Amino acid sequence: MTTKTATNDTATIETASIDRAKLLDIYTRTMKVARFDEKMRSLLMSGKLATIYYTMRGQELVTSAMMAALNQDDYLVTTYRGQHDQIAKGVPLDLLIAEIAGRATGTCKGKGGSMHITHPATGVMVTTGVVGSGLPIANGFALASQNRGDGKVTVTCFGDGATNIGAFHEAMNMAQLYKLPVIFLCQNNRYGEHTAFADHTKVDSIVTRAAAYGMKGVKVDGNDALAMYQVAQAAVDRARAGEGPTLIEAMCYRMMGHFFGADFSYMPPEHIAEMKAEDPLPKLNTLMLEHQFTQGELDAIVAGLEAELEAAVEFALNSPFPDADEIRKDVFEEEIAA
Amino acid sequence: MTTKTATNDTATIETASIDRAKLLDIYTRTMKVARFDEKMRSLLMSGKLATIYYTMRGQELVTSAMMAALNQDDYLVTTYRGQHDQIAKGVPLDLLIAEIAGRATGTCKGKGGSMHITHPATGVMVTTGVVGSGLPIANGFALASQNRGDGKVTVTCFGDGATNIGAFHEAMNMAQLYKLPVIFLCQNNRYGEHTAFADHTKVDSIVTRAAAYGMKGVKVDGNDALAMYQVAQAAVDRARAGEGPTLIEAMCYRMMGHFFGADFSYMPPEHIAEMKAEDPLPKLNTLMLEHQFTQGELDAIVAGLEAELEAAVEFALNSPFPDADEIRKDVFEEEIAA
Amino acid sequence: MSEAQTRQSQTLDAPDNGAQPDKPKAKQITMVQALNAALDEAMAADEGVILLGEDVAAKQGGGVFKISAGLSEKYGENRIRATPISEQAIMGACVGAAVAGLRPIAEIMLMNFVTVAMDQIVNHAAKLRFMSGGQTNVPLVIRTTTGVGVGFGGQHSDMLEAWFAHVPGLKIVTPSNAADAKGLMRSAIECNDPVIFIENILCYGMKSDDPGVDYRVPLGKAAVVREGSDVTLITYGRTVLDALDVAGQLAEQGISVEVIDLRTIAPYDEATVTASVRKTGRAVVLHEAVRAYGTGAEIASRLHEALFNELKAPVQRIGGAFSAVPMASVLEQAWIPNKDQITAAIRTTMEWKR
Amino acid sequence: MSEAQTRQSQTLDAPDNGAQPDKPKAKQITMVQALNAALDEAMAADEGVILLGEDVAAKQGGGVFKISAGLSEKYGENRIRATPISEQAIMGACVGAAVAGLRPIAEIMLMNFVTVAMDQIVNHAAKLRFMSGGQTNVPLVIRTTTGVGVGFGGQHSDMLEAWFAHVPGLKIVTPSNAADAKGLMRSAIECNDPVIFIENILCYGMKSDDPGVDYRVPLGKAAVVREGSDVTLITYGRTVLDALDVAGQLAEQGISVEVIDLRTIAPYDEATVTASVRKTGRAVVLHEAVRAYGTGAEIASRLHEALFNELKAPVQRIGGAFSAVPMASVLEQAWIPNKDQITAAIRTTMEWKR
Ligand SMILES: Cc1ncc(C[n+]2csc(CCOP(=O)(O)OP(=O)(O)O)c2C)c(N)n1
Ligand SMILES: Cc1ncc(C[n+]2csc(CCOP(=O)(O)OP(=O)(O)O)c2C)c(N)n1
Ligand SMILES: [Mg+2]
Ligand SMILES: [Mg+2]
Repeated sequence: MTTKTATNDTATIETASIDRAKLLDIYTRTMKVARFDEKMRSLLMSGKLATIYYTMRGQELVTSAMMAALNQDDYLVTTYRGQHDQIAKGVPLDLLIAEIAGRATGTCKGKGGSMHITHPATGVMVTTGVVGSGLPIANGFALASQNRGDGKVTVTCFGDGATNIGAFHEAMNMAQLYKLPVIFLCQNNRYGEHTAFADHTKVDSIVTRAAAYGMKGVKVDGNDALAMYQVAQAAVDRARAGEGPTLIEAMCYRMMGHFFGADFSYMPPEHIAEMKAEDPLPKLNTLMLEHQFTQGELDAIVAGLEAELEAAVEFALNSPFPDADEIRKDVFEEEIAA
Repeated sequence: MTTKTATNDTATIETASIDRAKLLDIYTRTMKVARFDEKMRSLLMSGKLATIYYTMRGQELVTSAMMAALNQDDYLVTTYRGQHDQIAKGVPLDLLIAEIAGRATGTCKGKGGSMHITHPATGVMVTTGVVGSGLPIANGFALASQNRGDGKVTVTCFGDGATNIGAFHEAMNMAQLYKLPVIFLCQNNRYGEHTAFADHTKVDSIVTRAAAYGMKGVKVDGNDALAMYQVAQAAVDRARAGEGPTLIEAMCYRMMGHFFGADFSYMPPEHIAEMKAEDPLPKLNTLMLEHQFTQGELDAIVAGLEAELEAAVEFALNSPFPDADEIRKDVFEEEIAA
Repeated sequence: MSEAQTRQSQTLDAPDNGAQPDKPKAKQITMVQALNAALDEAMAADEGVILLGEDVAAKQGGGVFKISAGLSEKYGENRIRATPISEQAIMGACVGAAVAGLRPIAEIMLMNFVTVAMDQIVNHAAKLRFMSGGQTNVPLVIRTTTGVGVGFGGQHSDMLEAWFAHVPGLKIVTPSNAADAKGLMRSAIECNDPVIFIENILCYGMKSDDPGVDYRVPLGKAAVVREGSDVTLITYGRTVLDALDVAGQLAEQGISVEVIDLRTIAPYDEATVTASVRKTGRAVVLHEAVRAYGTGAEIASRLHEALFNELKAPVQRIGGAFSAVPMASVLEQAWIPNKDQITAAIRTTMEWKR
Repeated sequence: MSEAQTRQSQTLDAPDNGAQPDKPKAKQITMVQALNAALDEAMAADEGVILLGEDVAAKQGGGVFKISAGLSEKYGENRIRATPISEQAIMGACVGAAVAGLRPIAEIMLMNFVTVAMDQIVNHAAKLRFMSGGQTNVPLVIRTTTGVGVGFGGQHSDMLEAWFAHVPGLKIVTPSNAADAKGLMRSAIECNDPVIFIENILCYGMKSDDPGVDYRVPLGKAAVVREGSDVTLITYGRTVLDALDVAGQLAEQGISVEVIDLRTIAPYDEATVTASVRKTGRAVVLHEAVRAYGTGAEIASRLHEALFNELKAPVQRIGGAFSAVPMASVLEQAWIPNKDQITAAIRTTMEWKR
């Protein structure tokens, strides 16, 4: 099911062309996510890694296009299913994988894990495991930017299921009230855990909700690189210009279970067929070829990413575990006495 | 500022005429609320009563018209500013005033007070002091009715300020998802404590939010008895017919401070002038005369209400205070040991 | 309650907890099966029993942990309602339905998510009976699960029972084994007040002998799961297993440990606890929740108040470390109370010179 | 901390609490004025200090209790933000702004309404420093007020500090007088970790000598507000006044009561408390919050653990009754800890035979 880009103020909008360098940037981010994800799944499958991991298979492109529209120092607030967001935003793979593997060298010294990645150097400020909680927090970063006049934009990612929780509502209303430089990126993958979209709300489209706050909302095919990038860039431009928040509903699919290893037999076969047809990775490859990149060039990029990834895994799995006394550190500024 | 009745599916709707008996019913409920309120304020002013009291001055009619469309055994869930809702629903004045005065003879033995009136015999099930919390609870009553097929309708009252809190959002979505027989009656009195409507949201109208859940929404002038009753009755009919919930935004004014004695100098003079012009009580009186009731008939009704009220106050203020050991009762089914 | 009664209630209620391997083999069930069966039986017995929670119906596979598997097929989607991710709406709907006279069960997928529903639980479920002067009541069960040791990290592992114990009007229950899970769930559903029913993810696969249909474990009654004379070890939930292990080890070293499984955390069976400690003169309280300001502080305080002159040593408390639950396994293991700590605490009480 | 240090810290920090009526009369300020002045000074000193809450700006009259009166006029509506009724959004915005490096103050109008913002406070504010491995921190103050005795009933009177004390990563502060309110607020704003700042409605009008500009009361330091030798009475907030009254009365009867005002409820000044109880050998812990599972249980437990052999009597605990706070004044007075209970608890410790 392809999605026409539509906003809640105008009708359908036309997709513009894209600069080749930007497209390559999006491609590189997307493939970095994709290679990472495949690697994670193989490490988990083989037992080299044992942890909870929420695969983003099917959502690689949405976020790569979004992050390609941001600066390194713009802020990101994301969720447990956020490894694509973090990688696309720039978190180094070695620190990220070390964190997922619970090593002392991880971004958070192994204390946070995959659900709680933080890496301020690349603007990854908060990763939450509680559905919907990132939205109010994102407002806080945007509010800080507004007060400081630092020109930064905050993006917060969340799922379709998250739009039914109270925090979504409160945050949307406040963001519009204060005209905050924040972008609400709903990655509508059509499922919240085991519950299909139509079973969690009677509204057709999340973007409809933007009007309930007087906010600009845009619905877009998150598997269409050009449309997704255009929508993302427009939202960033608005936010930076002080014109306030945007709700983006990026349609995509969760191509696997809720977390790695989880059953997804509750997905009907038609849904599975539909999502396979919309896989963003082959579509993006085709788009690259259409834009005069050769398969050889693309393969070389992927090979470079593979090398980086191998080194990162090597680093992570050979890193030490944290010391037990870390549980007394970082509770408060001052260490807790033993 | 008069409000045209408008729904979120059709445009403005025409107000029908009303049966005289129903109009008299609405008048009687309204005047009972109005006399009660004036009495409460004079008791508080004179120091005969000392408690927190949220006057509904300006909102008498909204709720009387709503309750006139319900049966005695339909359910009501309301708020701290709910004495009009309770009286219009039928709670006896003596038990109500005794509760407000903290007496053992009150509806809740003095344990609840004005913010927590419960009187199951008249369907007054829960009164909450927490903004927005009544909406999810109302769904529960409606869900019980749906499961039992008992044909009851649940009404929940709340203010404009309450529509920005998470509980509102979650409850609206769930009610529509399950097609519950519930009516969300927003008494939009244009202020939440000291904050004016335009300072708490950027949406023009609360009713806009119904669309965010695929719900039917109707905006109506809550000071217009005919329009308000018509909208209320239609919502009750829908709910009883199994057609699901309705959000009613009834426009009205809070003609005094947030609670009795509270300053309201933050209200601009234009607003005060506007609200005085829209006072529902003189408007209703005029309407009654237009419908061939004589002033004498109306005055006689009010005199009857006055007598009932005097007796109720007498009863309440001469009632005993609860025994101290009540704090060990009603915590659990079994009494707490001393 | 006298000591004799305590023993008796143990004999009546205490399930097979694995400490009696010489019993004849009965049919075994896991805690997941026990909970599923309890819900099934309760729903069959009373059509007022309903369940609301995320993913709980057949279309979603009967819940993330399969506790409600098969139930919506049997009782319909009006009684087993899969909800949006809206814990306030779930809890509120259950509060309202309970006041209306149903017996709802609200499932909060993981205990940390009660934090978005505290208003409904604390300001409403716990208080409506009292604030209405007894005109209404809230026969509601709030089921939730949690547990440290599976690497779920800081926002998916907390044990928050101490919060609820501090709120008048709530009862709190937790089973340490499958049979108790079944019996406590039936009692919780039949209780006319709100009950927080805490499960531990790490116990879901644990097996007990099937206690059979219509089994009940009464609320408010602890089980003396192992008798002893030197020191009383009071605990609940998953750590009952650790307690029994340590008691077994110490028995070989000549220390006789009585182990009490509270089962109802609050209001707890003070008679059984006090009687045991009066007998042993020593006590250790153990829980997985953070030690500081945990339920152990209340239990220890009441013991000191009641038995100050009889105690041979101050009551020792063991609980989780004072930090968020860390994700890395090494840190999680450093965080969680362990058997060495239990042994050391018992030794402290044994070696104390007053 | 030694006893001598304790005394010294009292001399340095302890405000005029009315117990020294012979002091020369200085300018007096109410607690509302003290809090307003603390916010004003903090905002003048650091433009990162902002306030979010319902009705807090000039257009709304500077807050329902006027704590922020005059501030939005001075510092603008970007720094004093009146919010919708959206406590999750308020708290979340403050968490985010704090991680971004501001020093936000979130106002939750009444303490019961923290129940709708617990997720942001507990899962986020308290844990982000730890879960990020120290990369970020949350310099946030959560101001709220509550209090039993004004007839606000079950949903507007709770004291919930025990919940927060159980959550690693949060500090909790409460002033018992206007001067401390000022000094603690400045310290709370300057703290690099989240601080819950609890005010008591009944104390808002109470006056102290104005401690002057840039006054600080350090976090984590208790004040020995009255010295004594027979028994230590440990409390905080409004009940400090009751404690001092009772201590005065008992002095006439020859019982010398040392009164400690914790000021920081958690993590509390254990050194000062332990030193005092080591000296007196007796202790009573008093708070307005529900007694069961209150902070008193933790304090009493730690005292029993630390001083078991030295204690002349078990530590006594006094707190609110085990029910929702009732509305009717007679019931509210039966609910709240009173001076007779304090006197009786002290007598229990004095008369104890070990
Ligand atoms: C408040 C809360 N409730 C429940 C959960 C359990 N949970 C984790 S992810 C999830 C589904 C979220 O769906 P969606 O927002 O669509 O995001 P997706 O997982 O599809 O990316 C649920 C229910 C949670 N983490 N937080
Ligand atoms: C969750 C919560 N936050 C704040 C309050 C304090 N409060 C009580 S009434 C009120 C204003 C509510 O406004 P509205 O919903 O418009 O109702 P109205 O009082 O105008 O009838 C506020 C903020 C509360 N009771 N609950
Ligand atoms: Mg989803
Ligand atoms: Mg209002």
